[in-house]
Amino acid sequence: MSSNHGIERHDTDILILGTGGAGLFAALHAQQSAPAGTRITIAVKGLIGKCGCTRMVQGGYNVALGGGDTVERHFMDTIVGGKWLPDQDMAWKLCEQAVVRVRELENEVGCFFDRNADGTLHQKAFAGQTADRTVHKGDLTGIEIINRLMEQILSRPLEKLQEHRAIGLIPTRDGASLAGVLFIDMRSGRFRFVRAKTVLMATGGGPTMYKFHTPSGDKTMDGLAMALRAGLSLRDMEMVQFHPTGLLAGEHTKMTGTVLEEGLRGAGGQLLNGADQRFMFDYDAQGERATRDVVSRSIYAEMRKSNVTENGGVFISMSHLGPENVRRKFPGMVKRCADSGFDLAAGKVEVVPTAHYFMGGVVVDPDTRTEMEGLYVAGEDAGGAHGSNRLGGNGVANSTVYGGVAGDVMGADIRKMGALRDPDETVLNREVERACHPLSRKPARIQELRKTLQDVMWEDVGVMRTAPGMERGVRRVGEISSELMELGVDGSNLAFNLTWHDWLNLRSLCDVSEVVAKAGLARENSRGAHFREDFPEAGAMEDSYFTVARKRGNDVEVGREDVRFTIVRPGETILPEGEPETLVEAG
Amino acid sequence: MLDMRLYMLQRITALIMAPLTLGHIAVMIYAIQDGLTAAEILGRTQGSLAWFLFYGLFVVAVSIHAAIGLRVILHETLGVKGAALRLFTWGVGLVLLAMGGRAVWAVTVL
Amino acid sequence: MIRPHRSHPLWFAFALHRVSGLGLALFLPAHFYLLSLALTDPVSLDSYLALAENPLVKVAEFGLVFLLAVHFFGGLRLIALEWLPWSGRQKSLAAGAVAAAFFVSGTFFLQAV
Amino acid sequence: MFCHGDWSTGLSLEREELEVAIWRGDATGGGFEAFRVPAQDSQTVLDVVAWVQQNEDPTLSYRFACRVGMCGSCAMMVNGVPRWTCRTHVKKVLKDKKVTVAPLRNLPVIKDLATDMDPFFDKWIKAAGVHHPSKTRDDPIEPVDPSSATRLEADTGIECINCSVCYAACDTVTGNAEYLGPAALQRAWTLYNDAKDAGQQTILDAVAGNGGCHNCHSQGSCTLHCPNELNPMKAIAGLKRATAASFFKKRK
Ligand SMILES: Cc1cc2nc3c(=O)[nH]c(=O)nc-3n(C[C@H](O)[C@H](O)[C@H](O)COP(=O)(O)OP(=O)(O)OC[C@H]3O[C@@H](n4cnc5c(N)ncnc54)[C@H](O)[C@@H]3O)c2cc1C
Ligand code: HEM
Ligand code: SF4
Ligand code: F3S
Ligand code: FES
Repeated sequence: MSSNHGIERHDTDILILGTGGAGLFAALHAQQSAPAGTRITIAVKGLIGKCGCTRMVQGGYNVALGGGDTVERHFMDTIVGGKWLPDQDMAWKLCEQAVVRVRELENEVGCFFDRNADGTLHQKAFAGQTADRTVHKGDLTGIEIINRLMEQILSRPLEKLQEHRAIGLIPTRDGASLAGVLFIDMRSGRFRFVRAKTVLMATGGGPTMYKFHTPSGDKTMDGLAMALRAGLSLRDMEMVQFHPTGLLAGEHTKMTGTVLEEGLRGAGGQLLNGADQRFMFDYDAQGERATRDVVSRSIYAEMRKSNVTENGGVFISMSHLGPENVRRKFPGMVKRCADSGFDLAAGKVEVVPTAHYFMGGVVVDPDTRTEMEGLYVAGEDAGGAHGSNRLGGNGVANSTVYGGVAGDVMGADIRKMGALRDPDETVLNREVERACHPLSRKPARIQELRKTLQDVMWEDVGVMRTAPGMERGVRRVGEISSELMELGVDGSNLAFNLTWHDWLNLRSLCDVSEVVAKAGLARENSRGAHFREDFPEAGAMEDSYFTVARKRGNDVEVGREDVRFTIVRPGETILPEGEPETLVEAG
Repeated sequence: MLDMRLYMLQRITALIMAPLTLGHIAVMIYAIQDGLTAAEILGRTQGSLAWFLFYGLFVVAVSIHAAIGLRVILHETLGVKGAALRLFTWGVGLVLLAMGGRAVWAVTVL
Repeated sequence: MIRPHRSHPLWFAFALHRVSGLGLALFLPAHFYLLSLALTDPVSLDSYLALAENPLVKVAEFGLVFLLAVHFFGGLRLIALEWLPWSGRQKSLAAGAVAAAFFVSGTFFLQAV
Repeated sequence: MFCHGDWSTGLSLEREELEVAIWRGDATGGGFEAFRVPAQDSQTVLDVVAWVQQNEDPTLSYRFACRVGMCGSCAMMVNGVPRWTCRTHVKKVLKDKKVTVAPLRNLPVIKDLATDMDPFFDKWIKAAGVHHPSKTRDDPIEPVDPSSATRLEADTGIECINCSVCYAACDTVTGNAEYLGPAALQRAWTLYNDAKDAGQQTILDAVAGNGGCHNCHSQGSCTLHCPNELNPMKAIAGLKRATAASFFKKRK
């Protein structure tokens, strides 16, 4: 089959995959830092700026801008929130550079974040923060950030490859460096190979292999699956963050899993089980206001006890706060629920924990470089900055900070790089073959198998984990993976063939799911998002380790590496003596 | 297609015509009460500089206004553009101006 | 055919403005021609004017005045919309413009009969 | 029209079904095809389209991303009206259990329900819809009074998700290829009112050209159909007022 597909080839200097916060910032900075005449190409699975999760950011952007708050404090919150697992140098750079990035967003890119009456930026505190730190634009912060970045990119003379799906990182013959990236031009269905001196991978991870998930539909772990095949090391792969309140509206609708915002609980929203009883206080003294992981686990526990609603979740109820009040305070959320047929203001809405963010990712240094020359990784695809838990508001800070860093570094590195590198044609052909695999098999329904994978991951590698469960998970994922290889896709017309892409999506998800389950087995304690019923203790912080997975031959190997406390050691702080523990007023 | 200049011309001519139209309708309502005759019309208007200016201004304004208006309609419904569209606009404007001018001349000067 | 995305008051106001503008523009040359007959042939102008007694023509006249009035008020609404501080009541204003046009042309019609 | 029944899939017969007509084709033309889709309690138009692709016709093309009304990539003509399909409950649009779905108007079709949105974004940029910076990352963040008149005005248009629904609703766009369209002009107006933007004259120049704000006939379909309840008609009126004011000023 593959030989029938001529591969279109072309060259560029800097290639960027993805147009989330990381990809767009990288393009912007690369353009500012690269020598004149450098060709920059941005390629994306959807439309520029109209896919990915940065756009979906609601709550906001963490940045320490004074008023008592400091970069040190932001850093400490990030380390403590990540349960001492973050790479400290990355976390530090994240907090430090966020200050610059937010000024850049406001002053150069043109974002407008909400102001206080005196004209200064309004900042609020998400759970787990000890200062009012999160800047935002209402509860649609991501739209503001991405729209403004998108305009910047659209107005610049970059090469734009829209609806181009990256399917393989193609190394040089010796395997040490990256030669370029293989794509499917989704609109025509043809293959395209783009050589580049430097490539930024910013495809944004996205744990969409779970039955309930929040990320954008285009995100299916393609990046991490490609990195895995290319032999790169992935860290913290067991760390999947669940958001406690995803909308539950039945299996047949894409609305299911989408986020009902955190603020609802903060404002006094109550969680009720199927018998209409509040249950959060049975699990935690903070009740509904406990942190994301605690609430998610509590809901999950309630679901296990079968104290559930019709669709198998729990309710969130706001009506006791007064429907009018709720409508005024959460207009966006109320309207969204109403569009979907639910009355958030006066009724109850079914919710369920939903997979939200993937802390794991490619091992990178604080300059976004990877082990492979020419490959850079930033944003949700990169591991390390968050450790076991990402603080609300640190996600978009991370993607914009490191996207910018990647752009700067690529722009500088390219000066030292000579000619474009030639690809290993065998790998190139193998990748084409891989993608064409289903086209020669009997067409079947892909979606059902994806549902099966999502059930398996939810049941066996979900909110609460055990060794037997995850072992079963590994086995079942393996079965699904093999079954997928038997499912075919009607290849009579490859132009905009979504079903083909569904197959490829599921391929990536299977590959990465296996790693998630195996990494979960390798971590024999409970930290942040990873909770083991058979190892409920966090373990000594001093002995913290992170998991590193990589592919050897056909097997995924997971090892452990000690966390290096390069800036602060457990039990210590870098805040000056006498600093209060928190600057956030209770209540 | 419609730039600032044409837009302003169309709006300004509309504003010029507004009071004139009002005046015209008022006169008509008054005049029509006991039937119209040529002599009556002419008797009122002929030799009057005021009526000459009144209708003269109207004709100039309406020629510009209608020419631009028809230009927009032609472009949007038939996709005519470029030189053909410019030609059409000028043509309509000049024809209206000529015919209107003749009418005003007829009723007010002669 | 009115397509579904068009069926709302402001679109109708637009259509009415366009149709009336077009109607007036087509009528205007005829009107000018008639008046210039005064120059060459007052008699036949009179015979045309006599036609005006015909009820059918009266209705046509009403239509014409209605077009002018509807275009006039509609046009003023548009200019107000564009140049005066924004008013959220565009639908009411559009309806008002049509009502005013009916009023004026109705008055004209009643005077004429 | 031919009909793909789903009897073969063994769905229970008592389940209600929707009759869905979906436009199939590409840039060279096409027409409607009929499908039967099982009705569900919570079901959006996007769900209906996805069901057809996943169960009946795997070659059906469409576009979506966020599924919650944030990305603006899922808009289609539903019963002849442009809508965001991920946030349109089928119950809202069903007529006798029937619904038709077609690609967004006024944009070139790529395939089936997916359109090429490039012209929409090209015009966005052409309308100077890009921030014109007055400061750099080394400067402090500018204090802006959130209750100032200009900020309030800018805020009214800022939540645009560039879904192109307004663009599809506007007949002026249909007739006038150069017309920048409601969303792009609204963006220009928002920037014009942004205290931080240094490009006021650039914006006025950009919107006063051939395809600029003066082509709008205040049809109001943009405002009526905008899923986020924004008001491009008002924004465009603002631009007309601002350009007219500067026109008179310059003459003086
Ligand atoms: C609903 C929701 C709410 C959130 N709220 C917040 C918040 O309030 N605060 C916060 O800090 N964080 C929040 N986050 C997390 C935050 O959105 C992410 O951490 C961050 O935006 C990731 O940025 P990114 O650039 O790495 O990836 P993304 O923005 O997801 O972009 C990934 C890009 O890669 C493209 N892509 C994917 N696969 C391929 C491929 N194979 N080929 C080519 N391109 C590809 C995608 O289409 C997309 O353009 C939220 C996330 C979600 C889902
Ligand atoms: C009497 C006062 C008048 C006013 C206030 C007025 C106002 C306007 C305005 C504001 C427009 C622009 C509409 C738009 O762009 O959407 C317009 C268009 C137009 N006018 Fe007038 N007008 C008047 C008289 C006339 C007359 C007497 C004629 C006929 C000869 C006429 C013919 C037209 C035409 C053909 C259009 C174009 C319609 C369109 O674009 O849809 N107008 N008018
Ligand atoms: S103005 Fe409304 S309809 Fe138009 S693109 Fe923006 S959000 Fe969509
Ligand atoms: S629909 Fe079109 S004509 Fe103007 S008011 Fe809206 S842009
Ligand atoms: S899918 Fe994003 S707006 Fe509908």
